[in-house]
Amino acid sequence: ADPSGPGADGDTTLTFGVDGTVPNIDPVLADNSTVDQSVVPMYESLVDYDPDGTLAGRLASSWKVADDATSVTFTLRSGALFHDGSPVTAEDVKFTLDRAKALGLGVAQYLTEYVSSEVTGDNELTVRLAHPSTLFVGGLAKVYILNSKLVQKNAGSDQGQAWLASHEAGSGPYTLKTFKPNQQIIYVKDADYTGTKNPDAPDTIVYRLIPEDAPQKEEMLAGNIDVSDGLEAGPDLDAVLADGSKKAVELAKPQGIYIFFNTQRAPFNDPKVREGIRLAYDYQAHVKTILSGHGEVATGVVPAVMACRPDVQPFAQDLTKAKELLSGLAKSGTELHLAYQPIFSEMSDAATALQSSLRDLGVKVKLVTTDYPTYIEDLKSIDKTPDMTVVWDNPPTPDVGSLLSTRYTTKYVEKGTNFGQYSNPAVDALVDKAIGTADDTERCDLYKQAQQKLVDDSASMPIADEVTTVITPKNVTGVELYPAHVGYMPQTYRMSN
Amino acid sequence: MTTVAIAATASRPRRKRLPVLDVIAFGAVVVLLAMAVAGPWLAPHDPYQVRLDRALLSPSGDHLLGTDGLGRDVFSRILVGARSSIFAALLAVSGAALIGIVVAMVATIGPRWLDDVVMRLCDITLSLPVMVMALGVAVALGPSLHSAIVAMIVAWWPGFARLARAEMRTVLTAPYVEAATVLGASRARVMTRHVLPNSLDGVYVQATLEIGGATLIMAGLSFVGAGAQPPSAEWGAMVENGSRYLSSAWWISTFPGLMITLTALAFALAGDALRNRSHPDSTLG
Amino acid sequence: MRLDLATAAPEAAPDAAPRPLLEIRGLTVSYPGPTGPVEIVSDLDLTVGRAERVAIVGESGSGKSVTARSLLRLDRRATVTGSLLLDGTDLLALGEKEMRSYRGRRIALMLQDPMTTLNPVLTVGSQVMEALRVHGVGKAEARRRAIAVLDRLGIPDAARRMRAYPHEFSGGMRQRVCLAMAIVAEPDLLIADEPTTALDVRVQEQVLTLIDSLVDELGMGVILITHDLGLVAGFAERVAVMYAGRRVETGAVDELYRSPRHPYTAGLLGSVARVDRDDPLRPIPGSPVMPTARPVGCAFHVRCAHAEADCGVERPEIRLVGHSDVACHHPLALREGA
Amino acid sequence: MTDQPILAASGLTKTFGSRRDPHRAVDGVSLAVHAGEILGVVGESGSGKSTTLRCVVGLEKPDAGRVTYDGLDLAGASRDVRRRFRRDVQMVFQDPYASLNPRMSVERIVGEGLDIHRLAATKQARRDRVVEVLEVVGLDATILDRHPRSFSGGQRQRIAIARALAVGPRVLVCDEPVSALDVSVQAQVVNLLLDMRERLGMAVVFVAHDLALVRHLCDQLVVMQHGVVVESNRCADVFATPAHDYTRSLLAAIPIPDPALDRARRRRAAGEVPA
Amino acid sequence: MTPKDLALFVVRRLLLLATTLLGIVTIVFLMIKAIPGDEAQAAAGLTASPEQVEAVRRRLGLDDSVLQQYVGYLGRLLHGDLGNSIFTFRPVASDLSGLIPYTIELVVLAMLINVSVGVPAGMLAAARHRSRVDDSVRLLAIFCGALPTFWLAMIGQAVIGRQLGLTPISGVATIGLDVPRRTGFLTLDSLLAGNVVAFNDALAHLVLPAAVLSIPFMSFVIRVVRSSMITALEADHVTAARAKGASERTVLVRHGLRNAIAPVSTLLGLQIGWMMGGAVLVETVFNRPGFGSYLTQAVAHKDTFAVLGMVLVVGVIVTFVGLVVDLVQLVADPRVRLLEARRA
Ligand SMILES: Nc1ncnc2c1ncn2[C@@H]1O[C@H](COP(=O)(O)OP(=O)(O)OP(=O)(O)O)[C@@H](O)[C@H]1O
Ligand SMILES: Nc1ncnc2c1ncn2[C@@H]1O[C@H](COP(=O)(O)OP(=O)(O)OP(=O)(O)O)[C@@H](O)[C@H]1O
Ligand SMILES: [Mg+2]
Ligand SMILES: [Mg+2]
Repeated sequence: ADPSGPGADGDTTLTFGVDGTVPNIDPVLADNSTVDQSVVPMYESLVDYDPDGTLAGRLASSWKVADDATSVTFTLRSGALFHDGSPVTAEDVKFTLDRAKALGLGVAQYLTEYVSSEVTGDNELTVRLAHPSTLFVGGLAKVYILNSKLVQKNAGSDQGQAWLASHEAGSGPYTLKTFKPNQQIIYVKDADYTGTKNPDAPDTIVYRLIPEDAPQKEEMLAGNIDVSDGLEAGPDLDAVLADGSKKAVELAKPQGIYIFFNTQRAPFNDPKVREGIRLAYDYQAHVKTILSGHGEVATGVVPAVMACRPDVQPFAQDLTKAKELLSGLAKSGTELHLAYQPIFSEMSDAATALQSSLRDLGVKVKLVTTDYPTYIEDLKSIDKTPDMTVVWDNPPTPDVGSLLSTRYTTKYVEKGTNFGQYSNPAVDALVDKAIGTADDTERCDLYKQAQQKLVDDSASMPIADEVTTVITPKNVTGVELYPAHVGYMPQTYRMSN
Repeated sequence: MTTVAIAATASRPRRKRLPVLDVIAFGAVVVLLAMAVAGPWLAPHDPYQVRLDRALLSPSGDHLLGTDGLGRDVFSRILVGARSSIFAALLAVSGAALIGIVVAMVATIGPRWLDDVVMRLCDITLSLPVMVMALGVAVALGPSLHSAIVAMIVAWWPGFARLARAEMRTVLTAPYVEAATVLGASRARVMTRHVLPNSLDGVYVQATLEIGGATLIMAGLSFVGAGAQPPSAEWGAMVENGSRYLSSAWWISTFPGLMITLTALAFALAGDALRNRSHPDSTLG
Repeated sequence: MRLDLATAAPEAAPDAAPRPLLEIRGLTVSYPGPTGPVEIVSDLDLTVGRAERVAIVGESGSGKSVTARSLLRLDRRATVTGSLLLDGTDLLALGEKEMRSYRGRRIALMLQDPMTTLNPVLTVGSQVMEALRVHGVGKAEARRRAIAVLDRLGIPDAARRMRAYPHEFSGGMRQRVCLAMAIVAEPDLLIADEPTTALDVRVQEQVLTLIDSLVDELGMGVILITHDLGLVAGFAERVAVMYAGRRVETGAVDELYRSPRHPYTAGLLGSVARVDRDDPLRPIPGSPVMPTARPVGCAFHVRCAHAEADCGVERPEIRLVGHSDVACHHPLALREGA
Repeated sequence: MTDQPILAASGLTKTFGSRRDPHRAVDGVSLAVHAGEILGVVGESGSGKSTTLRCVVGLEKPDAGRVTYDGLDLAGASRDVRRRFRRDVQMVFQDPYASLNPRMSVERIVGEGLDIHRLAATKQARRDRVVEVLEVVGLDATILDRHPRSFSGGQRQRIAIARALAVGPRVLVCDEPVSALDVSVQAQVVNLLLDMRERLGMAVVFVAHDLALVRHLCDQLVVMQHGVVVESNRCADVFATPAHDYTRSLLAAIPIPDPALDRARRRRAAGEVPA
Repeated sequence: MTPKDLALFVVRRLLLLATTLLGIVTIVFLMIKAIPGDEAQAAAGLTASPEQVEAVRRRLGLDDSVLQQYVGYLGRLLHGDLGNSIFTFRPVASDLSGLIPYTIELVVLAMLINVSVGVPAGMLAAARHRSRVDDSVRLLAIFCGALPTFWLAMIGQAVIGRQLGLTPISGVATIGLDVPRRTGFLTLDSLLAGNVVAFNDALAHLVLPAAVLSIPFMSFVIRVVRSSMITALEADHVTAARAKGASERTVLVRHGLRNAIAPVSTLLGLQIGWMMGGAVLVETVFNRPGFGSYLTQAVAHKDTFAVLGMVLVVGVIVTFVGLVVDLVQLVADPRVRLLEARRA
């Protein structure tokens, strides 16, 4: 079978191996990157970041942030249609935002400042915010606009959750053909799509959802999958590339692996101890071995692909200094808990490797398992927050401010997003100021200062920035990273014959 | 009345030669147990030492069975892992057997209603597959080898309880038990001297047979992440950890997989041999 | 009492051939043991005539059942040598398939325990019919004959009881069903292996009486196997006594009871309490010897009150003493008066 | 022989089965045994012989009726009396293979009663007593350390009797002690029982199928049918002048080890009941 | 056994079943209570606001006494409400009803393979008792029982699926082959739709996982069939049958297998439940949707209600299978009928 080539009737199909589970395609859950890549072909958001990092309109043709930054007015692209042929209106936008806020789920986390919308015309609405925020608009990149009439028609008392779990109500370039939870999703190109058309995009997109490593790899090796990001460098990858029909594209992701400390509690309330741990880890080897070369050593508290970063040297191991800094900890005999999520092998590998390095320095570490929901729950109390946690982090939006404020400011301590329960008035001040600053350069500068402070204080331990290797057929181009979406963006792929 | 001389011809069972297979099985069990005890001292490398620079080395003189994704020596990990893998199974099975025996005793001596309640409880527990039960316990207690052991004890005691109870009931009606009662033996004496020693054969055999199964289930639990956790060298966890490298570094998961099979096989054969000796061909299995 | 059994016995030849029905010569049966084959039955000779009742008597383990099974060649693991002539045909020379056609039809076997001889999960009727069905008798015909036999054996309402399961029958009725299974195909020879051991005296009596009447009606030969000499006195015409897998004495029943020649036979008789006399019991000391652990010489000499030195050395051959065949170096003298 | 029986039961009733389908195994059975006397109980299979015995020795709790020991009703008896009863009334079972604990040595089996009733002060005293009773039943001291599996049925039954004898009982209750044994060995055990009655003056209750044997052994006889005693008399009288039809039919079915007599008996019987 | 007795038996079994189910429910309820963490939070989802959590708490009656809660829980169960999954954001009951057919299909086929290989193999060993054939079958059985399922699955996938290309590697159906979902059983639905290609495809996807799943279970079947057949064949009625002149085939089937039905059917009944456990591993490796993979995910995400809902459902299925086994035995084995009649 060669579904990548033109079909009998000249149609093109591209089959993706998706590494994760999608039980539900309600776009309100798009904060989960697997769900995001599953809904992104079918829906449009108001705005999105382009690969170069600029925020551009999608359903919104323009928007205007009020001077006090407490409201934003959006104008919608005219002529935009949902798949059932009805026009996209400001009412739909209001419905979508209100629904997410009411559900308090998923992308609602980007709408914390959202208060209400006021529809001022078919194509225009004004959104009110609780506090001045320059981050709000960027956060809308993953808020997909729903066809309100269609949803309401099918909604029960549950805001349409049950119906949207397996149906779509979008205006994107693809329509849903079949959805089998956790198995497969098939999309077909919508001939009537009203946005920027990509004529070379595949006519049919197939997602095969294969969460386990082994079958994913077997299917890839057997040639049953066209596109995959699940293969590590090594013999498997070589084998796939060997017959010359495939190529590999490396994409830097706005995602990194970190270790966060519970900075509110001994021993990690002492920056020296945090630094000691930081110096004990072998970053180079992590990238080379654990990531099989697919990544870069971290160079700051935010991933390297983001804008507004200070110049920071890559982190490096220094065992002598680490030993010195950790001697007190080693002598005390305290056993530290290091939490990780066992379903992700990179995390368990990193945890194991750190444990081993620290053991050599006389520091006892016990590995404890957690899972993301529990971790977030535990973060709501300093007492429950583990001593150390290894975790993947990607910024809520590609705007560096979103990451700095939710991860490192006092406001978010015990709120479930400040992973280190980090509290530093100086950082708070810088970040708050930046968020309220409309001027780009000035804001950027403030962000850089804040980041430098975080690095100097060893507020967290960034290990590596990740890179995905996407394998595609040779004839596929346009594989690029859209910073708000860490997964596939198949509608942007172009196939040539 | 003449005293009858008891001739040596009285049918004393001739000692049978041990079949080769049985010898091998018992030998393998002994070796495995020795490994479980002495593994850490035999390991040529530190099994927990992460050496990222030596990851994925294929088997060689220095690393007999190669290294894993974090550069740890697979051979050393297998040796050390014997302890958690085998002891966990032993612990689970002996715990379940012990609880089963105690419960069976209570049910046997106790009043009728207690017996009914206990047996109902057994039925209920038996209707939940071990794997499902274990995953449930893993959620309750958090995934770890300990939870896996607890889960298996929870899931398996009823099997032993039923077996022991059935045997105890049979033994309880045996004439020699009634003879003891007629002699005036107390209930406690009857239970401890007569019933208990004569009703546990089946339980021992069953326990030996189950150890192999327990190893497999433990490994399965680790495989789905509900058993032993890193950096443990438990074999199931090792297989899981190595499954990513199956086509590139086959040795990481193949050898622990083989060890699991070997262990299960050895204990199953040993149990089978035991059973054949105690009562050939008469029970399940 | 009318018999409806005639249909399947074409070769019941009444022309009183001089040849006995069954002639066993040098029957030896051995089983594989842990250290090589073990001889369980050795060198057994026995003849059974038409309409003759022969009893084989011996204590537990003396090889009676092994003998019975080997006559039908039922045990694949057993090595059977010698010759077994049924009406002149050597059964040991038959192929397995031919042998199968003999079983049930020419020689039938009836076993000891009625509860275990009947398959608990099959109806009584189907088990009786099976004995005919396996020899190619049609279903309806088999059914008719099965009912006839059960009826003949005194099962009330036989047609209806065909559908019953063994556990729904009393011990005595079960025993009749076993007998029915054995005789429904009208065999020439019936071997009954302790058919009454597990039964009460009254039922035991009934079963023997039934067999008796069948011999008279069908002219079949019977080998009755038992451990109780008392049981067969009034039943058998000839008795063979076995000890440790060997025949020790054979004789006509009156002769043998009145004046046993082998000390073992005498011992057995002395052990049986008599309801008509007050003689004290004179048990044989010690316990029976298994064929697997036969002492050298005469197997009985370790328990024998008359044993002399040569008994522990050389095995006595069978020889004719008076009217009996006896294997003893020092046979007892003829008893007076009896 | 005194007038007061050592052990007596009156009106014993025992019902098995469910409430919807009750099965009365023993129905108002009474019997009594005096010192030095052998009481036989006969009846066909399922007639309630074993159940009666089990009620008498206390292995089964009767639904009605009482058991008296030395004239004392056991139901209301003091602990002391009950303990004495436990010591003085012993039982021998039918199956010689199942009635000995396979894990105990002969010494422990036979000595168990001594331990329970604290009848031996020292280990040596215990051993001496064990050897003594073993000799009574015709076994010797060389078997003390052996386990039951290495004995034949007859030897086992002797060991079982020795176990009962060890505590010096006054009544021995035997439930078909010889049915499972070879004819030659049966006679040995029967002679042993007779011998013990002679030597120890013990009372024996003897259940059996074999009427000829019972006639040979017993002084008194109880005939049971369907859980009811149909006849109870001196043994010789029962055989001489059976009062009940059932008894008569039983007697008629007893084979005689004499060809001529037995043939005659069979002819007589055949004339009566072909059932 | 009269029809009335049979009816009585069924009624009694159903009552027993009810108590078992109640027991399972109680255990599940106690587990929910025992698991640390806030139930209302779990039910509402972790991202729910405090007000939402409180609303859920009130709705589920979690502010009542434990006894009231228990009653309430039973009430909700009666309406098929197993709570909501925090992972799929859907009612657990509807998640499960969509997934269980996949697992049942897998288990049924595995059972078929299990029986059609295990029973003849066990019979063969019993028929050739103490011969070399017997020894090899026994050894093979033990070996089958010593293979870790997940390991076998991985190897099967790589070798049979990929290298030999004999079966599909993972999943339940080839992409694009769709049939209308009526029963939820893919094989059945494709037959209903008259789509042979889809049926073959669904079957092809089932074969390897089912075979892998069945292998360890076969080990038990072989051993139990073998030993109960040996016991059955040693019985006197087998000698009697041979003495009638019955052929070995008749003896083996009519007198051996027939009498071994009780232990074998008991085992097979139990195995259905165990297989549901085994499916956890097989479905994970073969990327099949179903009950097993749902369970592992639920465990990984600490999805309390999903896990417990599943425990409940498996318990129910196993209990019902037990009832069926009892009925089969009742029909096949008059001894059981007798026992039941006595107990009545
Ligand atoms: N299949 C067999 N394999 C090996 N030995 C056997 C086999 N069957 C019987 N034997 C042995 O042969 C001897 C005689 O057995 P058999 O069953 O013929 O005795 P029996 O005279 O019928 O005794 P019983 O009165 O107990 O039925 C016994 O020692 C027994 O152990
Ligand atoms: N524990 C029991 N439960 C149910 N029924 C029983 C029990 N014990 C005995 N019976 C029944 O009571 C009746 C009498 O049995 P019992 O054993 O006393 O007879 P028996 O005269 O000793 O017979 P046998 O000669 O066969 O030993 C039988 O029908 C038997 O089935
Ligand atoms: Mg026999
Ligand atoms: Mg009895």
